[in-house]
Formats: sequence, C-alpha cells, structure tokens
Amino acid sequence: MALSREQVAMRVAQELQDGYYVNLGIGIPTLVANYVPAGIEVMLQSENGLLGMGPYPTDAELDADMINAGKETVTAIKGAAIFSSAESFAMIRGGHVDLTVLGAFEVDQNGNIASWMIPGKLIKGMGGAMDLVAGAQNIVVTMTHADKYGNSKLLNDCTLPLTGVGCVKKIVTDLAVLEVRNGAFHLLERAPGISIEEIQQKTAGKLVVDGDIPEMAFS
Amino acid sequence: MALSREQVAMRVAQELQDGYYVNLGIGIPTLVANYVPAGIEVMLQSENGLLGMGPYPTDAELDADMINAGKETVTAIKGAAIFSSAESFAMIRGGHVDLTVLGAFEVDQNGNIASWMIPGKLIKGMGGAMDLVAGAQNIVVTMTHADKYGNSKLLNDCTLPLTGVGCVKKIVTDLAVLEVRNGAFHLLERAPGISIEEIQQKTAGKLVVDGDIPEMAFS
Amino acid sequence: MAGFNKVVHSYEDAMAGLQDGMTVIAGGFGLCGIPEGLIAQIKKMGTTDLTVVSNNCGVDGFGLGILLEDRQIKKMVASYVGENALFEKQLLSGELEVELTPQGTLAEKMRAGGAGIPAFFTATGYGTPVAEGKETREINGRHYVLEPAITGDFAIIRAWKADRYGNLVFRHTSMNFNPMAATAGKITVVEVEEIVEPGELEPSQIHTPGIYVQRVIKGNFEKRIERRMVRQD
Amino acid sequence: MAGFNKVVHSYEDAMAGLQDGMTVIAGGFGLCGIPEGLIAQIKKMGTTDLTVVSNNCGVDGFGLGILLEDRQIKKMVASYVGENALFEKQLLSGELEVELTPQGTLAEKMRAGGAGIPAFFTATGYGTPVAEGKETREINGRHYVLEPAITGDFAIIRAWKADRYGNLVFRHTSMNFNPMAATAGKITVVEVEEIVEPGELEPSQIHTPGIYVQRVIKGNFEKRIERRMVRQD
Repeated sequence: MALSREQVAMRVAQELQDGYYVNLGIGIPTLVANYVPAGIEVMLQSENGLLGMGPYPTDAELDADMINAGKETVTAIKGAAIFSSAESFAMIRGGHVDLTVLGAFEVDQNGNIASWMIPGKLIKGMGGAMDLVAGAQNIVVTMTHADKYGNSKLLNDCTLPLTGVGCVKKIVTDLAVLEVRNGAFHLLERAPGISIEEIQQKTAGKLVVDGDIPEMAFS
Repeated sequence: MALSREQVAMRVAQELQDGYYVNLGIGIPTLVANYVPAGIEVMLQSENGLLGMGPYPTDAELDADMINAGKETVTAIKGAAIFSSAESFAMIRGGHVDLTVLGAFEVDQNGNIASWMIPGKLIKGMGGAMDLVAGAQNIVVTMTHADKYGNSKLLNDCTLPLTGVGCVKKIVTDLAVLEVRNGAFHLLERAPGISIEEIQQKTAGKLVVDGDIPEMAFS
Repeated sequence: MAGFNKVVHSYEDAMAGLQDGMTVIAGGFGLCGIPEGLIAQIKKMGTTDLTVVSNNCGVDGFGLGILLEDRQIKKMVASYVGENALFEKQLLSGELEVELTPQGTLAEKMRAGGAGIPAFFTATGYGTPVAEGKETREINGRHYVLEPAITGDFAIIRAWKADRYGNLVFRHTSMNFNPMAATAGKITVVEVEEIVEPGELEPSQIHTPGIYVQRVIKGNFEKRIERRMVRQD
Repeated sequence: MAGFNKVVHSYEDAMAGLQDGMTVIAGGFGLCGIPEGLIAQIKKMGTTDLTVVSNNCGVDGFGLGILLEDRQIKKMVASYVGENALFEKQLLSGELEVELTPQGTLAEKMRAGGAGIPAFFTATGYGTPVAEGKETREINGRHYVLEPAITGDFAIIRAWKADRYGNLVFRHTSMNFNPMAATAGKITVVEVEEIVEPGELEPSQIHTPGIYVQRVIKGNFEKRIERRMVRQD
C-alpha cells in the first residue's frame, strides 16, 4: 500500500546520520524531525537564521521574534545559534548543510527539480528553495509518485520551470525510494506491498531495476 | 618654513567634520587624532575590526586582544563596535568611511597614488591601503613635498607600482595644500613663509595657481 | 556630539527625504522583525512609484502589505510573495511589477550592495528562470550565475536596542534581513524597541555597527504573529 | 550526542590528517588572535610544502614565523609580511613564494570561499599590480577586478569561548580574520581559551555558528604583544 505522509517522513529519517546539519522544507519534510532514529542527533537549520531549531513553544514560551522559515513560532535548543539571512545562506550555499529535504512538483532522471512555480497559477516565489538545492551536500526529495490524476512526477525532463539543475540525489515517494544517477532513476526500495510493475507504470522517466528490490523496512 | 609633522597633522585635522568616520594610516596620519578641532567629534575606524578607537591603554588597561591596525595596543571608546575583518572592509569598500588619511611615496596629477612598494627593496605588502584608497569617500594624502634629495613626490605620472587609481582628492605636504582635479594639482594654501615659487619648483606634475594663495591658518 | 546623535523623535523626521520613485530596502522575514512604524509612515506620506526590496511583502492589511492599498509600490523585489491577495490582484492586473529573487541571493545582493561588491557569482538559480538574461560561467566544473548588488535610497529596518551612535543589536530571529538591509541604504533608518546609553552594548556583540545607520527612532510594535504554533506540555 | 561533540583532547587529534602540500588558512592579525598551539603542532609534525593563507606570517620565532624555520611553507598568501627577517631571506632566495593580496580582498576571498561564492568583483587593486592577469570590468562607471574565492584543506583559528557544538565567541579585536577563516576550511580546527556548556552562549551573540567547525581544543596562550603602547594617566 502507498505510504502515508508519516511513513514517507519515517523513511526519510533513515537517511539521517549522527551529527548531520539538516534543512527540512515545509510539509512532509517538516515531519521528518519527529522520526529521528534513536542514538543519533541532528541539528535542524532554518533558513531565516536559526541553527538548532527546537519544537513549537509552549504558550509561556511563545515569542513573535522567534520563528522558523515557515513563519511558525518555534524554540531554539540549547546550543543553538541565531544569525542573519546572509550568514544563513552562506552556510547553505557554501555546502555546510549536510542534507536538505524538500518537496517537489516534478523531478527528472537528470536530477533536475521543479518545485516553485506553475505557470498560469499565481507565482508565489521560490523563497530559499533555489539556494538550498544549489548548496546542500545531499538533496532528498519527498513527493507522491504520481499526481491525483495518476500522472507521474518522475519524468524524462521536467516540464515546469526549474528550481535547480542536476542536484537531486535521492527521492522518497509514497511508493518507492529511488536514486538519481547516470541519467536514470535507480529503484532502491519499494513501499510494502507495492509491486515493481506499479512503480514502473507510474515512473515516466527512465527507471533502472537492478536485482532484487527490497521492501522498505520500518523497525 | 616647511611644516613639522605635527603641523601637517594639525592642518589635516581641519579637514575633519562633525560626525565623520575616519581611518588614519600609520605615521603622520595617526597624529591627526591629537588635533581634532574643538566642538566636533569624529569616530576612528581601525581596519583590523574596531570602530571607535580610543587612546593607548594605561598599564592597567593593557590587553593583548585589543590592538589597532598598526598592531599597537589600544582602547575602545564608549559606543565602540568590534567586528571581523570582512565586516571592516565591507565598511571601507562600501564607501561608509568618510575620510581616509594616509601617507604616500608618490602622487600624480591624475590622483594616482603609490604607497606600498619600491621595487628592488623588500616587498612588505599593501595591507589595507588598496582597499582604503578604493573605498573611502575622501582620500587625503600626507607626505613631504619632495624626498630628501629634493626630488618632487607630486608627479605627472607615478613611477612606482600603484596603490590606487584616480582616488586622491587632497594632498597636505610640508609646503602646501593641494587639490587634485582635472589632471592637475591645484594649489589651495601655502605653508607660512613658503613662496609659490618654491612650491612650483618642487612640484614636478602640472601645478595650477589660480588667484591669491593664502597661507595656512593655525588658530 | 551632535554629529553622532542619530536619534530622531518623530516619524516625519525619520522618513524625511523619501520621494516618489525611490528604492526602499526593508528588513524583516514575513512579519518578523519588520519596521512597523516606518512602513506606516510611508503609507501616511503617500509616496508612490516605490521600488521595494524585501524578502516578503507583508500580508493583507499589515506590514508592507499596507503600501499596496494605495498602490504606492510600483515594483517589488522579493523571494516569496504568496501571503496576500491584494498583491496577487495587482500583479495579475499589471499594476505591480515583481522581480522574484532567491532568498539567499537576495540577502547576498543586499550585503554586496553595502560592501562595495558590485556583482558576484552564485550557483543558485543556474538553469532556472532566475538566470535568464544573466551572464553564466563555469568555474572549477560548476555553473554559476552573475548577480548584481542591490542598494537603496532608503533602508528601513527594525532592531531591538540601539545607542545614539546607531549601534544595533537584534532580538532572536528578528535579525534575518535587517543587518544586510542596514548596510545597503544611502539613508538607513532604524526603528528600535529600546534606546540605550553608549557603552551599554558590548562592542564585540554589536550586530550592526553605527557607521551604517543614519537615523534611529524608538517605536512601539504590535509584533503580529503570522503562524502561531504552540505545543501542549 | 557523539556527532556534535567536537572537542578533542590532544593537538595530535586536533591536526590529524594534515598532509604535505595542503592549504592551511589561519586566523589572526599580526600576533593577535592566532592559534598558537595549532601552529606549534604543525611545526612539530614537520608537514611541508604548505600553502598558508593568513593576513600576516607572524614574526621571527613566534606565530606562523616558526613554520619558516624548517621551511614548511612553500607559498604564503598574505596582505603584509614586513615583520620578519627569515621571511625576507627565504623570499629573496626563492625558497618561498608570496602572493600579496589586499587585506580587504583577502578577508572577502575567505568569506566567499566559505559562502559558496566562487568569485566577486571589487574596485580594490584596479590599475595596480594586484590586477595583473585578472579580468576587469566597468560597472556603472567604475572599474573592478574579478577576484576568486579561497578555500583551504584546513583552517586553524583562535576563539575565546566554544561549546561542544563548535559555536564560537571571539574576544575584542582578536576576532579579525578568524570568523571568515572558520568558514573556509574543509576541516576547521579551533583553539579556545574556554569550553562552556551548550546554552551558556546566547544564541544571537554567537560569532561563528558551530556548523563551520569540525574540531575544538582548549589551549593555553602566551598572547605576545607586538607593539606595546601605553599612556601615562
């Protein structure tokens, strides 16, 4: 069965390593913070200028001057640092953030990503997404494998305006985990009960299925 | 009579205006701080990262972590700010410093300055001088009008490697105050008792003498 | 002392000299760290044809959003403008021009403007609509876009504490774009929560040295929260 | 927690991995704010053919100057090297290469290296020997030189206080080049006067966020004064 949003977040959380600095985008990526594996510690970077983002505040802790990149009120952990937007993106652009997790409208087999603009609809802007995909050491994209009409979001070539070029390394969808390499999507894992055929059918871009493809494990 | 070093500094101090941020180079420029006119206040910038440089410390105040750009121990005034070298030169390069006073080996009639290197002698390096002459809103050069052999330091074209191009606005020598404008040195003031003829004779570059040239006033 | 006493006592004095057609750089991220009173003063002045550079354009009825009501903004340079309906309406009707700029590039363009760096290369936006019409270059095997600096006739920012020299300290994440905006204005006006005596701010802990600041005014802030999230503990 | 405990307990561990031919960026201005123990460790290791990037090269017998004694430095990138005789001797004999870089350009090159900006334009050095062989460009009527960023295999810096996450605070003007150097090293090693618990440093008052720092060691510093000047009061 296709994964729930929480399960996608749980699977992404398995990509975390001890000591990682991680930037989590809005939506499913935000949920990843709830599933950090036991025994490892990661530091969350919020691009408005906070390294060491903590949970939402209690009513007593609520402070309008303490927000995250989603403009939500947050807290800072012990050992956090707060800095300017220029410093924040120096970190991001300079490759100091180990992992960025973000959503997307489309990804293609060359690692291009489209996530910020659908022509004809209102243009909201890219925020920090273009800097994040250009700067982080590792980019994991989370999204549904296909849209609500069944159209694949894993394409030969993105059709929407790009956010970044050749930057996506890994994709976690509700159906599969895939690695982008050598101009193809390499299938690594299937969601429990999802067949390779279904993944193949919902992947418009070039899919490489090499050997046995295990089901994702959620311990 | 030719001005003493202190008198040159006194004359340069007349260029200060209330509220100026000023960077003073090593040597005579440093002395300018002793002659800030009554009723005005300036803020001294030291390019190693100090805005609001104060006097030398007392023995009790001495601190190895508190130095100026000449690597001398100093103090900070109330209202000082301390910052990184990148921030310091952001200020300088960005044109936020109102006035830079520095020495030179040569200046030419196009406002070029040579102040950091004499080929054949040891190369010590330019330090912050190239950034200062490229960045400050106003550059005043202090130097003797001629070298010890009587050779003019105010030239048609600098002969030594340049520090900056077309940046010098005003020159205060032991003999005169001159403005650099339209490819010529415009004589503004003479040192007390110094004749226009002597200044002319010791100025190798194009000198413009327009109307009466007053003697410098030291009130 | 007069030369370094940058404190003004009215919003009229704070924004004196602002004229139609000028460029205003504003600090803030969403509604966090915005100079509420200075924005209100611009609305009151009715200045028009402004180019406003800010990460966001407030929301309907608050922050920079109020400058849309009387169509004071001609062009907006921002990274994200998805928070207000009036913005959308004016954009679609062609009354408002927008230049979308990646957030990190926007921050760096302001810093560069203040720091005398007229242009810099960044990988951000290469191969995307952001790079269209811009010079690109391959350096050590990566592709980069040349981005020009931004400066403004005015910068309006918010800080926590200031002294009369204009030295500033920001509070928590309300820092955001404020330090860079401060450096990039010909006239930088700061609205603060508290004015302290010189010497009260530890020199090495000052976020924005006073050299970047021309005017300081004490404000009162609503500090509206855009997305109030709390946990039950 | 292991992943963020960056404190090491020996200079051997602090500089582990340094190899012949590497580039080392060092913080400090003159003898102020230099990582004395890390420099001593490099001398002890005997690593050679180093490219060292630092505003100065210490003095004879102290600071980076001690790395000249056994000819460990192949090339020096600096703005001012006029303080030691051994440097002069090795330079004149051709044993040592020097790339003189204006101080502000050097600071910005380090910052750019850490910030993912591969190159930037600056007016500094236009028309001088510094611009020779470099691309120049006229932008809005002024002439600029394109300067590439600097990064290093190691950065060695000194700070006042650190926590185990590598968050740093610098003391007075010993800050100087240290924050930029910290960002520009693949492995950044910090020698500090004091290690404090996480949370003791106010988040918004941290000069260098720990993300830039890989290793922290507590040092003991001589803090030699280069030009002792005092007034009689």
